[in-house]
Amino acid sequence: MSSHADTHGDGHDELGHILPFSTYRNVLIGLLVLTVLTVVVAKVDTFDFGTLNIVIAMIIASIKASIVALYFMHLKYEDKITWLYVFFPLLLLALMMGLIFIDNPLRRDDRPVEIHDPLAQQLEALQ
Amino acid sequence: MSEHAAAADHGNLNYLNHETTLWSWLSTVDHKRIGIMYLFTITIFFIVGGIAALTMRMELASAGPDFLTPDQYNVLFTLHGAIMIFLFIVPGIPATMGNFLLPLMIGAKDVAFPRLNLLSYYIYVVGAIMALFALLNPIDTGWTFYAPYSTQTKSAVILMTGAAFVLGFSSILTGLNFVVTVHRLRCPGMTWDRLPVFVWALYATAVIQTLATPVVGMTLLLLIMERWLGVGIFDPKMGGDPVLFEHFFWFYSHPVVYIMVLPAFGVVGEIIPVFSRKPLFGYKMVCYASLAIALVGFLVWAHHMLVAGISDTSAIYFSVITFGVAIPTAVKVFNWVSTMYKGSISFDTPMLYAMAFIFLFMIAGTTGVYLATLAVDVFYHDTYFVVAHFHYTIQGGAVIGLIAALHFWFPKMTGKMYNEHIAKIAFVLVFVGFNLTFLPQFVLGMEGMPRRYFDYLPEFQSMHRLSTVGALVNGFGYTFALLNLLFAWIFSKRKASANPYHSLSLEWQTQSPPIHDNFVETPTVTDYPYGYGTPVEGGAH
Amino acid sequence: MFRYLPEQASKIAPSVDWLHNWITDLSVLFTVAICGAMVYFAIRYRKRDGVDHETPRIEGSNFLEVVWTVVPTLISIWVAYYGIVIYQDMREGENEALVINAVGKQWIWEFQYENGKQTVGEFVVPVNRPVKVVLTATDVLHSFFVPAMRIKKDAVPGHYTSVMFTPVKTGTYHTFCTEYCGTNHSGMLAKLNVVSEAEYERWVNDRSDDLAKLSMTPAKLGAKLYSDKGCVACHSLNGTRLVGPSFLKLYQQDGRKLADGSEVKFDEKFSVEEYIRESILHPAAKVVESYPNGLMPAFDGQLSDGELKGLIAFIKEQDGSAPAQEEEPASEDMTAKLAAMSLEELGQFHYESKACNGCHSLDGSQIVGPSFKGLYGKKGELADGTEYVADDAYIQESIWDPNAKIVKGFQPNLMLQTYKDQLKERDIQGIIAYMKTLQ
Amino acid sequence: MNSAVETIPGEPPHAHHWTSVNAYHGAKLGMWLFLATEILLFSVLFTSFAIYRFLYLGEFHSASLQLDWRMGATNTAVLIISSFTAALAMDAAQHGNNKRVRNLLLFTVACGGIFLVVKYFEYSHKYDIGLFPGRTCPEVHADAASGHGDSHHGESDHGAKADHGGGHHQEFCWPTGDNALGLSDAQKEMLVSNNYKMYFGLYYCMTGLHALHVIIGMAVLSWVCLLASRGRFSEKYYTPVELGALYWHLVDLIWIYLFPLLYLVD
Repeated sequence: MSSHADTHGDGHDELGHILPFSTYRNVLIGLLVLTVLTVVVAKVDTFDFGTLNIVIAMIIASIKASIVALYFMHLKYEDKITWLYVFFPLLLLALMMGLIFIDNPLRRDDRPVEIHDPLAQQLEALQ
Repeated sequence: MSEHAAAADHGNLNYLNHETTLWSWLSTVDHKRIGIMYLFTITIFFIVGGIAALTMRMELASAGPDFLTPDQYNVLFTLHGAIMIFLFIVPGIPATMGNFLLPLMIGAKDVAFPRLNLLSYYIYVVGAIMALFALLNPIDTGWTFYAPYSTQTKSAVILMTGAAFVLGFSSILTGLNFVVTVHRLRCPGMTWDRLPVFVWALYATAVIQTLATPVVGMTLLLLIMERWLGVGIFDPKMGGDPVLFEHFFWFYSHPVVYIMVLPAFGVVGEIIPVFSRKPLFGYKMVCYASLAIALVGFLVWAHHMLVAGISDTSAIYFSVITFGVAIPTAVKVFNWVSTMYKGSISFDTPMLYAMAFIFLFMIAGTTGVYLATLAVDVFYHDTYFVVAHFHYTIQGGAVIGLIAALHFWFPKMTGKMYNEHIAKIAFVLVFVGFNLTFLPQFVLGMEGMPRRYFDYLPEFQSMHRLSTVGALVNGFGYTFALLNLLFAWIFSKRKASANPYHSLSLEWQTQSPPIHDNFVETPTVTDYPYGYGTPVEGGAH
Repeated sequence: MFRYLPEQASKIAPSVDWLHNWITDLSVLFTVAICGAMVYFAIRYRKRDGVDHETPRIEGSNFLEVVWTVVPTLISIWVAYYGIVIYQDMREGENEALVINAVGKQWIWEFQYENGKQTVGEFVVPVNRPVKVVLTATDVLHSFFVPAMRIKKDAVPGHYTSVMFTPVKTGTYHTFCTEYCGTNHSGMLAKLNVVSEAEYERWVNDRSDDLAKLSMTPAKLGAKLYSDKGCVACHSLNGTRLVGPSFLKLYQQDGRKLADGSEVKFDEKFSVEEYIRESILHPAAKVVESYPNGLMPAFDGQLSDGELKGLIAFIKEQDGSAPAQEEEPASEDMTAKLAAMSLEELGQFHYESKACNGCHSLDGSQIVGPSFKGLYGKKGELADGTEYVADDAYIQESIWDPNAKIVKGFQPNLMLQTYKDQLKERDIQGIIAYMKTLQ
Repeated sequence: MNSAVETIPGEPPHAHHWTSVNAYHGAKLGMWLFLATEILLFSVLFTSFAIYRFLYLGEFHSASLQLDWRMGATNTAVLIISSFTAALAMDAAQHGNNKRVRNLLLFTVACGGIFLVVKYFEYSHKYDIGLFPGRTCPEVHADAASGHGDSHHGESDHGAKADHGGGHHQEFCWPTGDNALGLSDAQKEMLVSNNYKMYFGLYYCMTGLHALHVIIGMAVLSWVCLLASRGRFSEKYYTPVELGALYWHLVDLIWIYLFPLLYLVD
């Protein structure tokens, strides 16, 4: 958790990292292509993988998200602490989802007892 | 020993008297003044919450309705819970002592974002005003706002949940501020393994504050949308699942109990070495235990829901993983007690409170084991055993920690000394009153009395009477202790020296009360702040 | 540690208590050891005569750290393991268990058996046979807790949850609601009666009250509810004013003056029938002028639609034409039956049929009058400060002339004055005998 | 404010408690932490969506057909382009070109505006056909109008025929007062016949909260744009531009996940 190298001011004293225009352009093209890809995979029926659809859609979205984070947000050139505070919330999200998914779907399927009441009809009429 | 120049005394110019207009206080960005403002504000809410608690105890003294109707009682326990948690103990130590001491302890002039610090105080004040309005139109859902009842009841749920939402932001911004401060503003030489254990505890608390509070913020927002627009996420009639509200609520509300108690661990970790004149035993383990508690704290939330109809798989998982949180806490307690071995122990009030903390937290910790064990929790869940357990952890832990901190750093904050004898008498009252209030409630829990009961069967009568007497003694003890400090600050003539307890920690090296910029010039640190006693061969840390 | 846990009435209870006592012993051991060490260090190494003596700079020992991490971990694993094993044992014998449906609704527990028998606030199970209670709720979260059986599970609206236990001792056990559910959360109690197998079979198949309900016209059902639910205690039929307005000619009114000065008219928009229905379900809605508010319990959620129709039909009948619904002249078989009863049964019969249950509870809680539990032989203070001893003479006088001695904290002229001619010498002895059984 | 913050164009504000470089890195760490809290804020919604999609697969499937994926796709493209221009704005700020920063940020804010306009059309279209949050509680009992969506997850077929008395089974009720909003019969029919459970409750929460964040992002970028037009930034000081851009990228990131989840999956 605590990096001893992370003393005060940790080394690089100039400000943020500067990227060439080409990087930004490539990232933009990449994002647009991936968007088209994800729409095609979802809408064109030849690619229907049933329940796998959502997994593919999430993978594509995660690729897009990581490109944006790494290059547009300069996460690639940040120090270790920033990386930590990006991955820790994602871990918490996965944790929250995971532990709720081992609760809700696996609940005991209790059913009330079937009622066979000879007096049912008359009581219903009275009700 | 940090060998920067001794604190050159600036005459008597310090953060309190270098500007004394009201506007200079309300618009200050000095972390010390913000800490003091927080202190007075949360004490008001401590009193309000305490009055609610005493009224309930009066009602519960005898079976059958005495002077309250069931609805009034339900409103009272809701307000007691909500005010004590959201308005007193969550800001509690981090906002008051944390704000005041963090920059001093790491040798900084102020927190990372001073103006953001003032903004979070004012967000807290807005939230507090909303909560005061909630006092007027009552809310009777309990501080947990559980879903189907809170979406159906006629009482003003939106007001109090809105207040909690706003207070959550103040907590997030304070946490964010502290994390950046500890990373970026440590003075030269102050590496991570030379940080005082109170700063480690504050750092772990700040991580939880920043990362857990948004979840409850969103959950309360969904509850407000549920009541207002009927989006149906928690409404069983529309397919929603009330247990899902419990999951999201406790995802925050378990880490929040570590927000409350971790700073208190830090305070005890500071006090014991100073009054035993001995280095803190296993300094590294105590620091890493704070972080371990913070991290594992995120994994265990559903042990509050073991009988809420969750699947057996998750009940087993949460029961087992909860023991994972108990281990680091036990390690801390072992280390504190070992610190006192072969020390030169003096019994000033802070030390008495610290020792009382250890005893009370042993009871709190061990009763937690009952509630973590699956088979026993089925019996004890939502009974008075749980009420007694969490009062031992929150009141026995965090509140005693806050009062210990107030006494220990009182000379540093005010430059004066409080009356030692009155403080000790108040300590005895608090200690006796607290135990007399909550030990009978353990017995009530064993007898199977459920919590949040307005009226109870006659066989629970005697324990409730004992508990009410204890509550009165406890309430009197707190007022006695706080008034003693208040009068000492206003009337006491005895000037406190810069370092009355000869502590090695950085905040005691500057004058007390400290100047506006904390240190004449930024100190450099060469050793960790617990270098007491003469070195022995095997003592390398 | 001392014995506070409730009696062990289910098969799982002994093992839960075994684990509970193991944790207690470990907790006491660790607390005493650590706090003892602390106090010993504090005294042994205290600062003597104001001067700090020399202290060694011990900064830690890795060996100790390992020891007090491993030891608590091992204990935790052991305790957690047994916690899980015993938790799973609670589900033993699930397939041949007797299944009962329990529905929690705001402030009552409703039970339903396979043969259609429904009860409220009380359910009966056979001893030594696994029982599975399937829980649900209709409005908010409730929680089904039987301390003696060491079981608890939340009743979640919209979902089914279940709880299982095997009773091993006959008797009556408390059942609580432990999930906060509103105003009367503390009153949402139920009774679990564990009886022998034969007794259980008799009770389950005894559908006499359902049969009785079927054979009645709505008005007769209303009359039965009028006494069963305790209306008789506050609403007379002969016009005399008691706690509440009399039912005589109530249905024929065209309007009511209310306590807040407003006037409510009965017309096709708001008929008298709706007024009566609303006043039964939510009495505080329209309190009639000069009558106390807050005394009548809200029957919302406690009366089915059919029962409400019956009560309204019964009140409609009180138009003064039919003779005031006195206790039917004791037909021959009735007096014979009463004479054949033992004193205690006679007392219990009167307790239920004369609507004492409306105001005097059996479990110590105060409704309108003092609870019968523990009343016989009780010494106490009257409203005028004098002492009283609840002996036979006092009880007989209090029944025949209630206003003679009013106990401190209770209000006069609430109790019916008409018992003097309904309850004779032997009936009073019966009531006293019944009270004695309620110590 | 008594802390000495003189603003010399191009120079970082003087702060007495830390150096300007440290202030830059501190501000960025603070911003990343704030983005972490935003991610966690949305994580509650993503988890709710995931769990209810798992439980009510059929309803969510039939409900998501109601959304117009073409509008969603255009919105995604708009946000990606605006994210691109925000990144270029930060790059321009790093080179101290205030005018270029202003123009690029204006374009980004304009893209945000387009996004909101498209969102407005989507919402109003849904409003017209009766799909909106809130409760309509027509007396029609759910059984009579059980959803035609084939909800193969065993929630609608109940074991007990006459289960324990009263409104316990999954009675569908979308309650906003009978005609408080002037419901036409067509709208009421749409609501009751399609057992949409809370798909649209979640839809409006997620897209509504995201739209709110777009508005906040636009406000922040407009303020930064104002500063840039006054030439406030230089190579040595461009922190506000970077923080504004970071926030905008987060808003885009969240939409990148929302778009496939809500619009595409079937």
